[in-house]
Amino acid sequence: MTTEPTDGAQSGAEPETGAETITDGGTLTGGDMERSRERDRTGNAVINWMENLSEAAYAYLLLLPAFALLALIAFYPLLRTFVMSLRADQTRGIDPLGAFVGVENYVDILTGNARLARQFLDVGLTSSFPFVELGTQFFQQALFVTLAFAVISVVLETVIGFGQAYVLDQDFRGRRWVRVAIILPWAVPIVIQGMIFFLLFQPTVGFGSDLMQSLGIFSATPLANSRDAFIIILVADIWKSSAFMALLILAGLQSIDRSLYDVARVAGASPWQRFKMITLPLVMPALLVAMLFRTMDAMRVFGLIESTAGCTTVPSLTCLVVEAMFGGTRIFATAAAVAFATALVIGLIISIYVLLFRDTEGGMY
Amino acid sequence: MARVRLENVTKRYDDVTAVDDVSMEIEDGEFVTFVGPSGCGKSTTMEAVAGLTQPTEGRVYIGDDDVTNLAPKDRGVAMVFQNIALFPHMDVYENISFGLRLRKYDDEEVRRRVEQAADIVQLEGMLDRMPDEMSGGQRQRVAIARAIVRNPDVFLMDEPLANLDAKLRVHMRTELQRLHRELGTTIIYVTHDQAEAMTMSNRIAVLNDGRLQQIAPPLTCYNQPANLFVAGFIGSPSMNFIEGELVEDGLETRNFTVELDPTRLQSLSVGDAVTLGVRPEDVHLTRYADSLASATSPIDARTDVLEPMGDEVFIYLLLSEGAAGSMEEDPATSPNQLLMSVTPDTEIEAEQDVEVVLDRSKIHLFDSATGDALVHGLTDLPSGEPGTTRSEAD
Amino acid sequence: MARVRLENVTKRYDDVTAVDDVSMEIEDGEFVTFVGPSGCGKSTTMEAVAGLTQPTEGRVYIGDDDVTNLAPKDRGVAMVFQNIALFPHMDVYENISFGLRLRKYDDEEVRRRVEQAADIVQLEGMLDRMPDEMSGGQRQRVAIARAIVRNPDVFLMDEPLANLDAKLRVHMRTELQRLHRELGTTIIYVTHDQAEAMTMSNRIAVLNDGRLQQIAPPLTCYNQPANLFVAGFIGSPSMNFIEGELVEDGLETRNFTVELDPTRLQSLSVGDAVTLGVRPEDVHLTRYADSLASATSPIDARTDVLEPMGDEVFIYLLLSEGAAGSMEEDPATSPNQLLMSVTPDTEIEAEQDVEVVLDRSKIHLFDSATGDALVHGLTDLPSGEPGTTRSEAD
Amino acid sequence: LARGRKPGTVVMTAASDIAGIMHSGGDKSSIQKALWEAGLDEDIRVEIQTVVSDSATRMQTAQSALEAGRSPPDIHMMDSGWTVPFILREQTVNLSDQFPNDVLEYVNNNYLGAILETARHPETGDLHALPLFPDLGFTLYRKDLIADAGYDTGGWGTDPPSWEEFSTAVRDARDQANLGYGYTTQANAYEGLSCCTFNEVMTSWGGAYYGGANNLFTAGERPITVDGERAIDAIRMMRSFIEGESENTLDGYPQISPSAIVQWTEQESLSPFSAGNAVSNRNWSYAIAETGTEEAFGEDLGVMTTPSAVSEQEAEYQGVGGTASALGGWNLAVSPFSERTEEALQVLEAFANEEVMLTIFELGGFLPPNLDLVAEASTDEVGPVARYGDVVQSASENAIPRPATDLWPEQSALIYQAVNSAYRGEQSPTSAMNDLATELKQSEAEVQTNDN
Amino acid sequence: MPDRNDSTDPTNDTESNDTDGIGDGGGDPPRDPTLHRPDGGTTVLEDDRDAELDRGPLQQWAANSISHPERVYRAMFYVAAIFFLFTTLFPFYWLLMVALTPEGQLQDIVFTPNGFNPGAFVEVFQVIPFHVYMFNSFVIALGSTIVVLVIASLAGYAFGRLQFPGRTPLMLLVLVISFFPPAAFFIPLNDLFNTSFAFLRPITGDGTLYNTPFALVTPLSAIFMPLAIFILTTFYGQIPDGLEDAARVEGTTRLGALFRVIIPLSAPGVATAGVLTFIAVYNEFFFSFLMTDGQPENWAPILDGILAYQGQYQVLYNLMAAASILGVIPVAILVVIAQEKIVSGLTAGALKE
Ligand SMILES: Nc1ncnc2c1ncn2[C@@H]1O[C@H](COP(=O)(O)OP(=O)(O)OP(=O)(O)O)[C@@H](O)[C@H]1O
Ligand SMILES: Nc1ncnc2c1ncn2[C@@H]1O[C@H](COP(=O)(O)OP(=O)(O)OP(=O)(O)O)[C@@H](O)[C@H]1O
Ligand SMILES: [Mg+2]
Ligand SMILES: [Mg+2]
Repeated sequence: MTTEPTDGAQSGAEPETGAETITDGGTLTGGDMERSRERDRTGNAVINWMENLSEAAYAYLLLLPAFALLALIAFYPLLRTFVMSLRADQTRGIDPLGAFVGVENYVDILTGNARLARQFLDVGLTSSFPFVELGTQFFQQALFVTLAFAVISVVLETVIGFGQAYVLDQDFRGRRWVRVAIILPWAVPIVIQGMIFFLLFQPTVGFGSDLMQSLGIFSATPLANSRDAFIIILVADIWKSSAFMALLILAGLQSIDRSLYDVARVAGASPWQRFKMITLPLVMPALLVAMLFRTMDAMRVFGLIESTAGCTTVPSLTCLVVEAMFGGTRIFATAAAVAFATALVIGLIISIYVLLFRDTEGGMY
Repeated sequence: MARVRLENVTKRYDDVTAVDDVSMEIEDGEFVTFVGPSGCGKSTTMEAVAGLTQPTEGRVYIGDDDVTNLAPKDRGVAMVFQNIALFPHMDVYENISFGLRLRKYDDEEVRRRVEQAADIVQLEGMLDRMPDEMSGGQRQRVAIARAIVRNPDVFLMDEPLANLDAKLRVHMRTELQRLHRELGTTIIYVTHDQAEAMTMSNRIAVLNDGRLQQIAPPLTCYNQPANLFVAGFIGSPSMNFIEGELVEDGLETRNFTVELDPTRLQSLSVGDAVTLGVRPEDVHLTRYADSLASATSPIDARTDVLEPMGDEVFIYLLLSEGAAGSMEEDPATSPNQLLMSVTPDTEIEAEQDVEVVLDRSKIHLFDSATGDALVHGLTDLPSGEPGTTRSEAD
Repeated sequence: MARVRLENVTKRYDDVTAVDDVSMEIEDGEFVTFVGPSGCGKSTTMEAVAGLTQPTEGRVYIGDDDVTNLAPKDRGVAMVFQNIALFPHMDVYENISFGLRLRKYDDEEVRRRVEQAADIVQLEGMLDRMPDEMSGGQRQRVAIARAIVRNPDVFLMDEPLANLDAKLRVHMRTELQRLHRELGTTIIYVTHDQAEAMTMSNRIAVLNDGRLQQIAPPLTCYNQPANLFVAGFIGSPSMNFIEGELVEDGLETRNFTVELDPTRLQSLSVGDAVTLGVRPEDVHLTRYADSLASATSPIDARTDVLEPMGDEVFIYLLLSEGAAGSMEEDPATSPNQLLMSVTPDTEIEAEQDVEVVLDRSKIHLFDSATGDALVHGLTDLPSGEPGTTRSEAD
Repeated sequence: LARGRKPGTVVMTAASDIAGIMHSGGDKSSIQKALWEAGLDEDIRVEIQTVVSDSATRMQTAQSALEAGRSPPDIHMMDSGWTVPFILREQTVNLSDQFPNDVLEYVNNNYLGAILETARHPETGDLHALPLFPDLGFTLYRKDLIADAGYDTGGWGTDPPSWEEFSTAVRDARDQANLGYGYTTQANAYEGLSCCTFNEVMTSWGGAYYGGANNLFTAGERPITVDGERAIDAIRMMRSFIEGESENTLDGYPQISPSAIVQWTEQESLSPFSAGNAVSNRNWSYAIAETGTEEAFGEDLGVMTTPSAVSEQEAEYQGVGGTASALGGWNLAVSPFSERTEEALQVLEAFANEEVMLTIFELGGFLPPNLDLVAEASTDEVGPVARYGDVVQSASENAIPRPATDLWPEQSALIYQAVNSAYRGEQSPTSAMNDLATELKQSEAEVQTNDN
Repeated sequence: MPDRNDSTDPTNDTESNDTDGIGDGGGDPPRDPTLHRPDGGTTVLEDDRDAELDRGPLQQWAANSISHPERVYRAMFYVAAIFFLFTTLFPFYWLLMVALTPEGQLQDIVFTPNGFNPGAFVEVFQVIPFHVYMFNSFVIALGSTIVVLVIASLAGYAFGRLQFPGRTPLMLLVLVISFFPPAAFFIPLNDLFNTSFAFLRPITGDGTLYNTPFALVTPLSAIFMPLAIFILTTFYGQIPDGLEDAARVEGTTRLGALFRVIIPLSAPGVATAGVLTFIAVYNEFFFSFLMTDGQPENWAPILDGILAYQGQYQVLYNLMAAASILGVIPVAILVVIAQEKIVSGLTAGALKE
């Protein structure tokens, strides 16, 4: 990649004048250079072609590999999955899909009539305040669980991650080890993360359950109780994913030109003001990327739930997709529809980001 | 061949026209300096030559080729950036050798050249420093070295000496001139230092507000400025300008009249507004003015402030009409102030009444309406009746 | 109170001593300019005052307080940084108002002040530009405005005008002086522009290699430099230095002898090496030298190169002994070269034999060994026998 | 990277437990040797593709291979709980068509009927998979402790006590011995609850999901009876076990189970028992092997099928009531995408050999599908299980296969959620079961519409 | 090109002089003890240079904290650091305790293991060839990281530094991929990677990508690319134009400037994107499960190995814990290496503006 299209002008002509100093390299006449540059231009056709592309054409060229890969691995499968979501489920026979049914699967999902153990959304309208009622309890409706999880976890992780990044950004003895330590949870496979918290809150094994119970926060069987399990999963996720935030924010912090802090310090900014007026705006682009992807990840939480409390106790949107897809009863069309519904929900959330941060300096959307 | 030619180059940003229809031709091996007020488009023009900015309109030629759409690397230019732009992740050696290493010179050659360049900019022994461990002037010298280490067709130097002390600047000036002489490279140079512009350049290009005002050899710009702007810009301290009106037998200002034959100013006629320009060194105390071949009649004035500069002294004169001259206004444009410069041994004090004359051969007249120069030196425009000058005293 | 006092301040980096045992006291309301070659420690000293760098040794006082360990924000200083350092995420208005907003001024007040500052630096109408949409000079002006918009006890300005054109620079100069006068703020200023240093400062501090050489009013530095370094550094073009040896009746150089009574130079005696210094403007052509009160005996020379500067002309003289003078060496130190400056109307050409005299009252003598100044002006050191000068011609 | 297989190699999926005994060095016996001795062509070698033991993951593995039409594996080892859906999706080879008659006959006549049901096509009755080993649910208890509390457990093995007697005995034994737990079982919201533990309890109460044993494999037009009185009583009893006297419990049943069982699966429920901290545990045959050794409880380990509350005669539906034992176990199915169907079928045939079954029993402790063989094995070779041959027999007679239709996975989830939440008291048993019944009916209806 | 950052990271020398008390957090005497830290922190630890005064550290701290509020900031900093350390490390400690507890005795573990069985760390390799799984994961993660960084660098450059029509829609299109649960890709990809392509036959034998590292690297690269593209877009976009201009005048192509100037200057971002991608791929399960049959010889990743300790009814928690502790080690090493890049503030001194 880094092979340079050498400007043959100089390299070609230089050997003859090599013995001379630059300042008296007068034999290197303009004519020579011109000729050799011509040669160079023809010699590296591809690079010159690339170099002389317009900015837009060049951009498209650079995007080509990424989009080629994504098209094959992502866009094409998604298209097929989408088509799948428009057909009927078929639990028997070799063909997994039935007739074309249009948006029927989506309607079922949104009305709580899908063939799912936990519903995507199950609210009914009532005549009395607040005019809606939950068909099943809050923590057993995938949409609510997922939204609550995403909002709470992303907010807490952002705050904690920022704190961690701020600590890691300081100069102190042994800081490299602290850095590794703080980043390490991110390196733990989700299954193990789940196992740790599963065992911690398994009354016979860990002390987490007793501890929380004695504090009056948890019931006796936290892993079977939707609300308690939700909190456990939240804690587990914060433990692991704060490191993700910290890592990205740290990188953002590190990219800030230090002389700006000097200016601010002389101008009389307190540490907090420096943070608010310099650090935060300058780290914002990195922070936004981190939050954006954390939000999307949190909205798709699954493995952690599966390996701690189980999808029944804390059903997330992805739980529904996975259960439908791999649950044994072949309801691929429903699964596909839930997947697209999930994507739609995430898309809505993301568009809130896009709207909120549209004008942020460095915002790219 | 490294002639540089700009053809109607215009660069517009959203709301600013940075460069406005500039055309010029710089000969192979010429040393041209761009001067002009801050924000007038010097750097933008340079960037257009280097290929870092795409002109909105117009074309750029280097040698015989239209390079308007050519990548910077293929233009054979080296540039010293106004903002220095060292690579912060490379030490001085790597910074200087960057262009050479790109071209795969062998290590020996690279080292030799880098050391030589470092020598020229007096950075020996600092080759393994990182940019953030250097002083402002040292960084700037690295930037210069990075450019001169290569053998480009065209050097572009955007205020390369701004952060250097006077002595080093003189040294670098001679070095650059020597380089120019020896390599015959075309050099385009931006400076705010008049002395630099005057001594180094073959020609000076004066820009204002994106437009080219004059491109001419330094002394031509100094002695025959093309218009009011150039006259005021070149020379420090600036030329004195005095508004006046053409009358039958000369030019009448609020404070004095200069005799001349208005009919000789072809494009204008009596009653038109004309601006008289005279440089501080061309204002003389009458008592020292014997040697002048042709002087105006004496003008009464009062010294206001004296500014000793070491080798000369600036004197702000209030022409006798104006008693309430305020320091706030720029003395060069205020009609009843006049700046003169004298040698330090002149006997004069502040708040003293004096009589001064202007060297007629050094008086410039400009059309007040368009700003264009009308005539440089009044020796060809003899007054109707020499000697009978009148000094207005109201 | 904003007296600034440095007490034995030293700043060492890994391998460099940037500031070496500098002590000075700057009075409340004083305008002190730091000058010195690139890399001599000016910025570092400023940073020590601002609190951005911690001196390795020594203490810093502002007012009566020892602020060595105080955070920058509590020192009451405002600074213009050499590297400008605008906040890239803020527009001009936000950049300028940064310090004010920190202090929670009300919006009205902030706007008023910002507009006033923008006015001073002539940036009206650019308040909503982002830094990357501005020219180098414009950015620098934003940096100046950002500092002056506040009311600090001490202003630190590190080459604030380096990227401005001459005219704007003159304007800014007056503005800063006015500010200084009106606010009574202490100002520490770094510049490479001699004119700036000479005209603006109450005192000039000359630094070299991290050490303070002299701190004195500008004309004192110019006329009574403390040592060879100051003499050579202040004044442009630089003072001529000619090596010589004390003999019975004067100072003998390779080319000429200057009469004086060596016994009056208390610390030295006959046979000691002494350097004679004379500024270019104090070298006169014999034929124009009538007015000199006390001149040396004529010296034979030949003009080499003429450098017309517009308002003066520099002449490089080869003293008659040296026929093989090479341009490469710095004319100021080469013993058989002499630089003189004359008015442009002087009739002289290149390669012409001339006779010059030095103004005895302007001759400086320095101890060649230590570089310290011995005497400024030879009028107090009468020669044994006036008029009998001899010019060596071998 | 080239993955050419040797001709004659047949790839079969299995977890590491089977993989470990498939081949052996030297003369030691192994399944492969037994297969050859049973007449398998010596050129055919069975290679194990080790898969994760977790049943759900294994189903996904099989599903992704079969949906993609990939082979190898040629033989899929399928949980008896999810063999039927694959059969219905036509992703298995019909063994009734392919097996020689004698083999077919041997299987039909000697294999445990309940597990054969999980390997047949529900509509045609054709055999589509060969049971490899069945597994049965047992109630383990500490004879010594219960005896200390003054109860006679003599006949419990083949004639389990009533739930009432059992629970009082467990309570007394627990209190006497001052143990932490009485009866531990699995009540987490997971497949094991619906297929097995609750199924056992409900059956012993004379309740049924689909109106009796006849309807287990015919999704679509069967009655839904989860909201029956018996099923609800069963839940109430479990709530008594968990909560003691409280809402929605049954009088006369003491508190004997920790509330944590609602988040427990097999391992968590076994640990306290094997650690000697519980009186009784409901588990699978592996638990007998683990806790019945001399180093563990040895002879003090009692094993039986579930206690019961309602006898078979009193039960409302056919085939329920009395003691019960949930049926697990694994089947072998030939992939229709295999390029070596012939060889794979031969391997399967060889598996239907008594020597092979015994070898597997002896080497791995896996019950032979022909349970008569259990009695023939010696304790020395197969460990403690042999000691409980009669109990195993009795269990096989009372085995209740899970209703593993194509809808079962979907319905199972509904069931275990409802049961678990009723256990935890989040919903009353009645409302939980009523809601469940509605949901199940809806699910059943889905088949009817889809199949048309 | 010699890497200067190593030598400028003050942590290098801090390890060696652990002699003075807590009062001197930032002090490493030979260097500039001021604020121009090469990778410098922002604020807190800056005003701590008179620690060498001859007083007891505690007294000194107390005295100083009155006159210098920065002391209080630093105290808060240490509290925060220790808190973060504790909360992140405790679960690991607990995991270690689980690993050390012998099988079957997993009960009531608080701060000590229930029994002591370090043999688990050996057993891990005896039960299954865990090292092979680790190796597979490592290779796949490395491969994917390289692919992702290269392709995402190109895209990040285009998005971050070039203006072109359709930029925002295309970025959103990249983002859209991350809206979908991975399962949404399952069926089509399962088909795709099990389809036999004639042109692949010479490479993979049966013409499918199943069970080859390509089958893992390709989809995993695609799935984790959006994050990398966004990170790199952000960081590349922040590099001042002046530096790229300088590089191009010096003779690089646009692409050359990317690799020689922009990427090195975005080191924190690139390293972060790399670490995140590596870790994600290293621990990825869903797709690797799709693309291999779980056999170590068929490039099954580490998670397949860890799950192999799960039995039908029983889980060998101690081995799983031991295995995951071992499995984290390569990542920890990677983080140690990469953090030098993650923390290297490089723009200082670049530009005058
Ligand atoms: N961080 C650093 N590490 C090492 N040496 C440094 C560092 N900063 C500055 N120096 C050195 O200290 C000396 C003084 O630097 P300083 O910036 O004060 O010079 P200066 O007088 O401002 O020069 P200039 O006029 O070029 O700006 C220089 O030689 C410089 O190379
Ligand atoms: N990216 C940009 N967007 C908008 N305006 C710009 C941009 N870059 C430069 N300008 C404007 O274009 C004009 C010319 O800028 P340029 O940098 O060429 O000035 P200059 O002559 O180099 O000035 P200086 O001497 O201050 O460096 C200025 O008014 C500047 O504000
Ligand atoms: Mg500029
Ligand atoms: Mg400096």
